[in-house]
Amino acid sequence: MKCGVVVFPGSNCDHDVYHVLGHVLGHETSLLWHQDTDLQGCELVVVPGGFSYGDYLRAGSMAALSPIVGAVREHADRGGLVLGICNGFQILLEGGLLPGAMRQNHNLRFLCQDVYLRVERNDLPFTRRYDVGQILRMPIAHAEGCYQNDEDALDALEARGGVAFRYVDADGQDADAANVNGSARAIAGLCNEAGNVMAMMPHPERCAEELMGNVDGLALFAGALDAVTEPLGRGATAAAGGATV
Amino acid sequence: MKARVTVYPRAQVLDPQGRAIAQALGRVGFDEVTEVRAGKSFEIEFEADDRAEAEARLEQMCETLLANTVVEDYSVTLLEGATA
Amino acid sequence: MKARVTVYPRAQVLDPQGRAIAQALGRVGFDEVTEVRAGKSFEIEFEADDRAEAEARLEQMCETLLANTVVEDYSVTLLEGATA
Amino acid sequence: MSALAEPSVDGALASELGLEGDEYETLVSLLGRDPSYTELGIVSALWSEHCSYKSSKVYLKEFPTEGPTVVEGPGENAGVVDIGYGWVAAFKMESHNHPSFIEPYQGAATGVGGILRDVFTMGARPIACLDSLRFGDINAPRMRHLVDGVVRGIGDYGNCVGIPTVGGETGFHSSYNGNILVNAFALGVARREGIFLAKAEGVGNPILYVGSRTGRDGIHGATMASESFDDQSEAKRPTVQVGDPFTEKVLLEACLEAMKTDCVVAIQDMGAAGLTSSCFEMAARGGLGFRLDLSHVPLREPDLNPFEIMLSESQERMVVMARRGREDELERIFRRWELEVVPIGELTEGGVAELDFGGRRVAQIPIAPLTSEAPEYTRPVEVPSSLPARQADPGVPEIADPMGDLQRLLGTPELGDKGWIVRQYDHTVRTNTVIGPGGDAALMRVKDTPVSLALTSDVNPSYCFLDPRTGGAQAVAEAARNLACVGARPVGLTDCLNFASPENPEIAWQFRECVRGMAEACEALGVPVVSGNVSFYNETEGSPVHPTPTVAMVGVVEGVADSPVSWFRAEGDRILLLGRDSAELGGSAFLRLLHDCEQGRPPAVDLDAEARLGALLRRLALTGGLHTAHDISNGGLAVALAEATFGRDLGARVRIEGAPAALFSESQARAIVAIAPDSVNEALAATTELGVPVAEIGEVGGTDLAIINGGDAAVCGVADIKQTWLEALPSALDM
Ligand SMILES: Nc1ncnc2c1ncn2[C@@H]1O[C@H](COP(=O)(O)OP(=O)(O)O)[C@@H](O)[C@H]1O
Ligand SMILES: [Mg+2]
Repeated sequence: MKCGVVVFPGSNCDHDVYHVLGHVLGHETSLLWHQDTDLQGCELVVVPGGFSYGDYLRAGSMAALSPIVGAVREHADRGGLVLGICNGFQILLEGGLLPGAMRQNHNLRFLCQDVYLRVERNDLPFTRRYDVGQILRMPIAHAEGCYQNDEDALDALEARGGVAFRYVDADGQDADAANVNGSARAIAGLCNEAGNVMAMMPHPERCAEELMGNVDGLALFAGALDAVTEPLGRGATAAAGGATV
Repeated sequence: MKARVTVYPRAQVLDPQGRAIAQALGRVGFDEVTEVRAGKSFEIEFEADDRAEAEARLEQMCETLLANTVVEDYSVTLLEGATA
Repeated sequence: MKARVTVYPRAQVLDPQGRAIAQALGRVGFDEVTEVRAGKSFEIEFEADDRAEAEARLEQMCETLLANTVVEDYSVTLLEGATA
Repeated sequence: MSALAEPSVDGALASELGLEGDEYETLVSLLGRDPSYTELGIVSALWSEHCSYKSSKVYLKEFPTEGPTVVEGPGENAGVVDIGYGWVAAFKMESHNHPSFIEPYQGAATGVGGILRDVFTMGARPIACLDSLRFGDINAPRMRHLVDGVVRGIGDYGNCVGIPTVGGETGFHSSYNGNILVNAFALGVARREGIFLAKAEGVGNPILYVGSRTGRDGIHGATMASESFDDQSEAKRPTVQVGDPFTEKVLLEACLEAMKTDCVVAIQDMGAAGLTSSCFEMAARGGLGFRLDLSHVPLREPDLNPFEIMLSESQERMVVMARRGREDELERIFRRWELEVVPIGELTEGGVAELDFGGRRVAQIPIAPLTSEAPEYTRPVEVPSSLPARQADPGVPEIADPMGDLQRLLGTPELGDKGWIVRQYDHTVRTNTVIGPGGDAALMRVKDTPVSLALTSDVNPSYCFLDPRTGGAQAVAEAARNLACVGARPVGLTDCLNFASPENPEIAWQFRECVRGMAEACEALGVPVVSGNVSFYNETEGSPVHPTPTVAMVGVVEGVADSPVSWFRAEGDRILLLGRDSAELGGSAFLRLLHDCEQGRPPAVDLDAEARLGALLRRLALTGGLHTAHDISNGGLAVALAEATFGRDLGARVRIEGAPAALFSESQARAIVAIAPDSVNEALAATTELGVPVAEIGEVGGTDLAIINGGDAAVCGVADIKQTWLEALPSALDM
């Protein structure tokens, strides 16, 4: 299956995602230039991390106005798979593909560390290889990852199962200290109503090889890939085996 | 023309930066400070035929790029060259 | 009292943020924009006996904390409560 | 000329611009006439200490710079070493001390920017940064602000460009109260044939200007004092350099893409002395001349004069010498990345630099003589009068409560956890970081090869202060030892020599001695020096910084085996102490931090013992069963053991021979290792074979650290001392 990784000026995790999809998992993967509107037939489009346009105004705000984001939006509307990671999450929020906004981490500093996530649902293409309630360890690296939305919107989001991952402690318990960036409802990852668009602040591509000391992220990409060959519906039951691929 | 655009977090939205500044001011002896809100300010030079056009365009700039209205409010002031 | 403090990079100092915003505005059709300077804005609530004291204290706040005068200029405006 | 009338040129102006002694006369006789204002500016920059190394050159010649791994030694923008499989590593370190003291955020940020450009200008893609930081006493004026600004500046810049900062050092000492040190290191990798040298070739080839516009940023400090500027408005003063990491990132991508075409002849960033040094250096290496029309240089402010244009240190700018007829291809690449690119001149025959501005010739200087006639000084040296007092035996204080002392050491910002800093640095981007900050050395895999690169930076300024020769050697030895702890073989080093004024004979002596010590250690350990940087005049009001020759060393690990780490990993592992203790407390962290005593002779450096220890550690890493290797440095054995327990919250029980001072002695050429029980015999055999003293001192396990010394057992909970260690820096900073 064909995968695409969007490249904005200032993207810097584009090659990391490319490496996991192309080299680790062996799928045909292309880099998609921000000025283009042609997704080259890619079935999975990843909007990667980095500092598009330096994040000079608000993270993701300028990139969200790029031509390619229009194409990604259409791809999503057709049910195509879209994954936003870190800056990609911020871009999808700014571009209106997902609801809400990111603000500075509440300690006002960039944070690079491992966090623990609880998988909130496993009927999504991206989470089908995980179990509900499974605890994942993943690195974060961002300055603006404090997810915000108004209370009504948050309630609506929760009601439709829009939360894919939440920050928890190592034992999987909700804890203020584990919600390192201060996100509303400890939200670490969101999906759209149809489940084909998902975005998260942690970096699954940075924990997808044994050499990196952690492979909790690999199943996320692998799940998305088999979701295409073996469409949604069986996701939840195919998840057995957790993070193993 | 020249305009100033000011963008602040909406009233309900947490403003950790403002809070941190208020606390820091307190620590260095400015006990009289009760609250700080931290926002952004942009000075924009641009061409426009008249005041009305200028205001309309500035509003569009805010909506498209300068502010994220999910969490921010903006306000616009024309500074000079705005005689028409 | 309430005041607004505006802090901008000094005129000679590179303002990468302002430049990036100007270019981004240009890319999405605001070709009329010729320059953007990006700064910060703070709304400060505080107690002061009179206008003169308020202004003196605000200036001190800017010099000690709100602005980095090596690279930034600031300006202060009293907004309300400043009747005395 | 533009807005500003040119001041008249004479010896007085020359000395204001920083020329000293008879340098001005040399220049006049070299030109056969008085220089123009612009010419004087150019030459004063090229002959400044920073660009010419005039006080240090004579000693730097003592460094070994050759070896089987060296591809490019000192002289290029970065040193290059062979790492096998057709790949090379390019690396360099540079100081940004003064700018960081004036404006910590921008100063540190632009330091990172500059060193990254030095690496990618060679055609190498940067894969990792280190930062070596020396701050003053945490309670000194502005110090918390400086720490915060520097750390944010380094983080924001490196994070945005997307190069992981994977290690470094952070020290605190009152000698840096008025002059902090910020040394930034970058490492890149390239295919061997992809390396670019900044050497001009081909008369008629066009010279392109790429990147940010030129402003009055950081124009040579000396020019600030110039009379002619004083009566001008505030606005005419040089401005603080501001970093633009976004432009750096696109410049990096665009340059690497451009260098893959064969349209680029030579390329160099505009670093210190901007356009001047980049053009003169590239032309000099190629034996060519060049002509520039400075009117074409893109300006941020309209009224810069040629002097300012040539000396501006605006950031994120490159000079590209293109192949004639292929400019369009290059321009397309740079425009695609939304970068400004402008032809500003061409290469010429005859070795002369000709600069025009507004239709007028403003400078015409022969290039080669500028280098061959460049000043070179052997400054007078003098042994510091206070040296005997410094080196007097400090004696051994009573150690009644060793665990209490250990905990107090771990609670200092110097020895405490650096997590507060490194959490602000992205150290995992690019997915190459096998071992990040917190290990003895960082370890980066190199994609598409079976090798990993290990990197570390080290120096102990107190040792250098007490005995510069030993201190210089120790810095090299410790770096090599740190690499060996992750199983790496050193392939080269770069350095940043931070000293006070070389015009002070005692400082010149310190410099000479440090360099000699380093050179001796490099020879003995077989590590070539491939690049480096000298920063003099680190002093405030006559108060010098400690001599600080920062060493950054790079090593190779073959294969991506399970490298040992610096913390205990498995219950039941046997702990061996490698090397011999000689109860050396001179210059130790123990005396300095707990007894306010910086005195004595620093621990002796036995280079032969270091070489044998290094060989042993590499051998053990290959044979398996070696889970942990951690070198003994600052704080001695007790601190090393404590640090090793923190990684996995795994305790240890050890028995130490000798007096309690053995816990805190900093004798060199030592490390602790933890080995699976069934590999211990093999390890012991290897120590015998390689002649490394060894003692089996205990075992990993439990939740306590227990140290039995003589009849006394000192015990404390790992969780307890770890908490102290974790809180040390944030609580000292109050952040
Ligand atoms: N400023 C810094 N930036 C990045 N890493 C740092 C910094 N300061 C310290 N570290 C990391 O913290 C760890 C401890 O540093 P240090 O005590 O100097 O180690 P060592 O004694 O082994 O040389 C190392 O892994 C080092 O890389
Ligand atoms: Mg070290």
